[in-house]
Amino acid sequence: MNCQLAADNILFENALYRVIYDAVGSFLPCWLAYVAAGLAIMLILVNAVLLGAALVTWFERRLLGRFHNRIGPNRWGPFGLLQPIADLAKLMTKEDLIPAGADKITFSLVPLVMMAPLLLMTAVIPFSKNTALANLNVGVLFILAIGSLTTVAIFMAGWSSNNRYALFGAARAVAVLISYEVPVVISLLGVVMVAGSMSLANIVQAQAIPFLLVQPLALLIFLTGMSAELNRTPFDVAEAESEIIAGYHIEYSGIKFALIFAAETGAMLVVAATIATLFLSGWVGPFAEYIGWFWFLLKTLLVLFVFVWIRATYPRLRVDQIMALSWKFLLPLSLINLAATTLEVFFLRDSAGTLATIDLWIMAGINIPLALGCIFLFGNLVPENAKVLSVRPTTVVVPAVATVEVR
Amino acid sequence: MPIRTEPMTVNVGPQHPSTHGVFRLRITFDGEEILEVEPILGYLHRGSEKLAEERNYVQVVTLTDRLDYTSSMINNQAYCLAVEKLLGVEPPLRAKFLRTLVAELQRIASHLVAVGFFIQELGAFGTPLMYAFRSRERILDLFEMLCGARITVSYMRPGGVFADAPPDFWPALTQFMHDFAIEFNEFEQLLLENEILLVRTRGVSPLPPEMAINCSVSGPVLRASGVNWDWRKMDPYDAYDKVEFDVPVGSHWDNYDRFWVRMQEVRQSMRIIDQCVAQIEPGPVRLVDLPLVIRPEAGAEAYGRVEASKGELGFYLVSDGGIAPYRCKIRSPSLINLTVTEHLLVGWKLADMIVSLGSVDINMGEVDR
Amino acid sequence: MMQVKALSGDQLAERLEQALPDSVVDKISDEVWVEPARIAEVARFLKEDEDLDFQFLNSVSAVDFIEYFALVYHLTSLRKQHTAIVKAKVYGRDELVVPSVYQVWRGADFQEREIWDLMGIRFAGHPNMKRIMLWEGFEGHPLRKDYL
Amino acid sequence: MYGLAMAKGLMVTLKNLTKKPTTVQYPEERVKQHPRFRGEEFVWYEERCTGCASCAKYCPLGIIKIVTSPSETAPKQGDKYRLEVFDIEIQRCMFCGLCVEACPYDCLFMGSGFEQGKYSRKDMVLHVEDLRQADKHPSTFFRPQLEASGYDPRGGRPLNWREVGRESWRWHQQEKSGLRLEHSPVDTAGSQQESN
Repeated sequence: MNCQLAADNILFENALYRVIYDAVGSFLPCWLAYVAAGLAIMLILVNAVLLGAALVTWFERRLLGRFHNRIGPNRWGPFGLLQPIADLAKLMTKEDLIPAGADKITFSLVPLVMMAPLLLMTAVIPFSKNTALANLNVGVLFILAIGSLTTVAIFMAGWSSNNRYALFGAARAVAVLISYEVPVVISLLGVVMVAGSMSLANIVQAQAIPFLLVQPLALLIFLTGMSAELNRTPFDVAEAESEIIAGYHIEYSGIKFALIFAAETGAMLVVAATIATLFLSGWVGPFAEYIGWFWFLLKTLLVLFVFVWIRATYPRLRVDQIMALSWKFLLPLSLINLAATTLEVFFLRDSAGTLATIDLWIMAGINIPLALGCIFLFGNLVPENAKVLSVRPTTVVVPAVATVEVR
Repeated sequence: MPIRTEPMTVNVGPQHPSTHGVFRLRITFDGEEILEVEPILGYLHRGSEKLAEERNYVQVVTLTDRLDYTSSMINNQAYCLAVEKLLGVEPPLRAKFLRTLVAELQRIASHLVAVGFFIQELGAFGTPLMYAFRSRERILDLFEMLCGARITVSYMRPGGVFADAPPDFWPALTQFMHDFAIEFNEFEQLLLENEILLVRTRGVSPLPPEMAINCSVSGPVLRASGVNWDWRKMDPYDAYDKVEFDVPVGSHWDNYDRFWVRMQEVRQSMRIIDQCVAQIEPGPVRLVDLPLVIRPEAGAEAYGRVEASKGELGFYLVSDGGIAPYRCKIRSPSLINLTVTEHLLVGWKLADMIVSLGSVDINMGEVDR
Repeated sequence: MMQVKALSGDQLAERLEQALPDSVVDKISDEVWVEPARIAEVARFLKEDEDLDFQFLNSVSAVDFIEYFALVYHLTSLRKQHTAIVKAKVYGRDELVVPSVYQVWRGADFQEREIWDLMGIRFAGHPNMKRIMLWEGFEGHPLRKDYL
Repeated sequence: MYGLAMAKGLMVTLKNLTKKPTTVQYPEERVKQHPRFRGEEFVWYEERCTGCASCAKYCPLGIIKIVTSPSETAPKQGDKYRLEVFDIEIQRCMFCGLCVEACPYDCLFMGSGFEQGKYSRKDMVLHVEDLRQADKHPSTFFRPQLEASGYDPRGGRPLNWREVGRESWRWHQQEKSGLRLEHSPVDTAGSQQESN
């Protein structure tokens, strides 16, 4: 019997899925083949994400080491590539502690609740041409909606740990997320408008030139907002190592900590992949038909590099300053971006509602100066009292007596 | 109806990563804001003062290494000055220059640690700390050349230093000063004007000069509060009267100024080192007529002080004519600078608390002694 | 180049005798011994007097001389740039109470607590007279010469 | 302002990314150690030691234990005392080097190593036998004569007792047998000397 996938099925465009489906369908009933192929591809995806997360930890630690003028982990395997495995083995042999007074069920659920949205988010990302698990027509919305679910897990962790530092971390995480969701969503609206679709595959195809050039402000806002949502420096208040030690996951140990850690780095990977898809034209590149995954990986790595680079350079902001950055800087910027993009799309689109490549170039020509101008106007948000560097004496004067009259 | 809230008491330390050792603060928070602070000390109390009463005058030098372990050379210097005052002797000129030189090297090392950890506490993931330690390691290498140890140096003795610098020390020092000038420029570029750092530290936890003086605060913290007071200038010991340097003074009394003063002091230390290298002349480095076991006359007492990297470090020695000090009181700058903890922290946020504490730059080895 | 000069015991004693009669017990080359019960008074005078102006308390030490304890105050005036040493003899071994100079110089806070902790001299008027280095409930005062 | 200083910071870290690491892979490579390094593995030359216990008296922690008894061969062969015990409790040692400074006969030296981890505290005591049989790589700490000869303990050969002293061997032999003393050195009653 030979099963045929309906052309309007959500999985129809996934080439990998169809290969598996056809192979399994040759000896199984169609409905079973449908499920089996789905399970198989989920297995591949889950493992790919976990392995990817493991490699991201290696990549980050190694790169940070080099930024620090250190060597970084290099003992296990070639270039230390097996280091994540060694870490995992170590964490699995550790005692799995649940603190006294903790809410046991909530406490134990946290790693799962954290992991699930991360895996769901990968479902819509096109790794190569026609290789997204599901080419959802609301892909962008899906990513934004599912991505924010992680905060629920963070708050669960903070609340159930029965630890005051964890509570601090959880409260901070929720506050940051609420502030940053708004500009992030608005910034992506511009991208969606230019592409004319919410499906990630269509957005990739719409990028005749990368949206990095067309929507620079949106990229800035999205990158910043996602750094905040991922708890990355300079917005890592939720797990500020030097202040609240590890924030919400202070009480986690053993395999639970490993899962939380994997979820965090996995989320970074997924966000990097999203940025690569939305702004760096995803898998598009020379010979994209054959090595689209390579371009995709390269661009993801580039975004990851930027994340690590920023982490290696900047100190952390305070919670209230992070809020101020969101509401006073990113939100106006995202609204300006939205307005500008709306006008541009309105005037430049042709009768069918699509934009030609030349239109994109024109938009890039308008938007890049606009972005610089906006940053110039709004970027000087450093409070007045902080701007005293210029009036500071460059040479130090030594008066003969104490400069200050003592009461 | 307003939301009912209640304050929350949190123990920060003694195992907290940002309390510079085993320092504990019992803090009452209202949300993230600090209502009450109580510093609790003594987790590293080793009884140095009592131990000093059981050891002869030279052996106590090894104890001073362990007070502020990031500036052991300066501790050696303070103690040796006190003993010399007790005996009424002066070390040879070359020894004075060597002491000044290594004390300034140690000041650079100590300030690098202070600044590195200060930025670390601001949340930078190790990078400034690593760059600071990269330079500090070189200084410790120089110390290894001088005296065979890197941290617990025991380099100085009452009446000089124990041995002259080996011949390969001087080229290594020149090389280091050359490299460090470049590295420190880089360090300043990375930090000095960084907006995030400015936003986080400017105007936070100001310490007015009246308060600072009344609380006996000393060292960079006092100078950051706008008081121009440096014992190296005011009461020059060793070779400080033969070198020129400026005293950086803060204008806003806040966390950023405390950081800035330290950065500038590193620059001044570099100046002093260059002058020492230019002025040093061959000669003896230790008083030969001073026996290994020193016996000052009974009833003599002396208060020897230096401007250590953390502040005024003083040794108050009382002799009863025996081979060991009858009383050896250590006036440790870290402990007394902590007097202002409450003033610095109350009313500020949790994140600022850590930074303010880092800007005071305490060292538990010295606080608890 | 500045040079901080030490005030001689005579000068100090003269000033103190003028303002606070009978407060000075003895004077040696560069130190002055005062009545321990009036140490807070003396401290306030030393700080507030225009010519003396000892705003900065360097250190407070206690030395156990078996028959008495010596309290040693090292003072500095940042404006006048001179230093002084003020001492007080506290006789006895038990239940020693001396007025605290905390209200004059807050810098005495931890040092007075430390003296109480390690030497066993209590300071009346200190708001937080608890042990500092050792834990509450520790018996004895380790820096005393008879502690073993 | 406007994030320019922040961009400058990014450039600094990027520049450092391309630099060579300053750290080394410890067990395989090592940083160069100065000959003055005060290490473990004390070097002790029995031939030079008179058992005067200056080192034991001068040790701030009192971790050197010396027991001597009068030697039968004194004074002809040059040994006034025979050393029975010379133990260094190295687990409490803080490597201040004061014992080396105190030794008047150049017989005790700091070592040059630092990898003396042991599994039990009992093993951490350097007994007289260990000191006798150990490879002699003395550190040049407080020994100007070694420093002047350019000796490097990490790379160099072991030194024997004739090569390390300041004074002539002749002087040393006399000193050791007490011949330099004015009175007869035969009186050894009650000279069992013990320290710590």
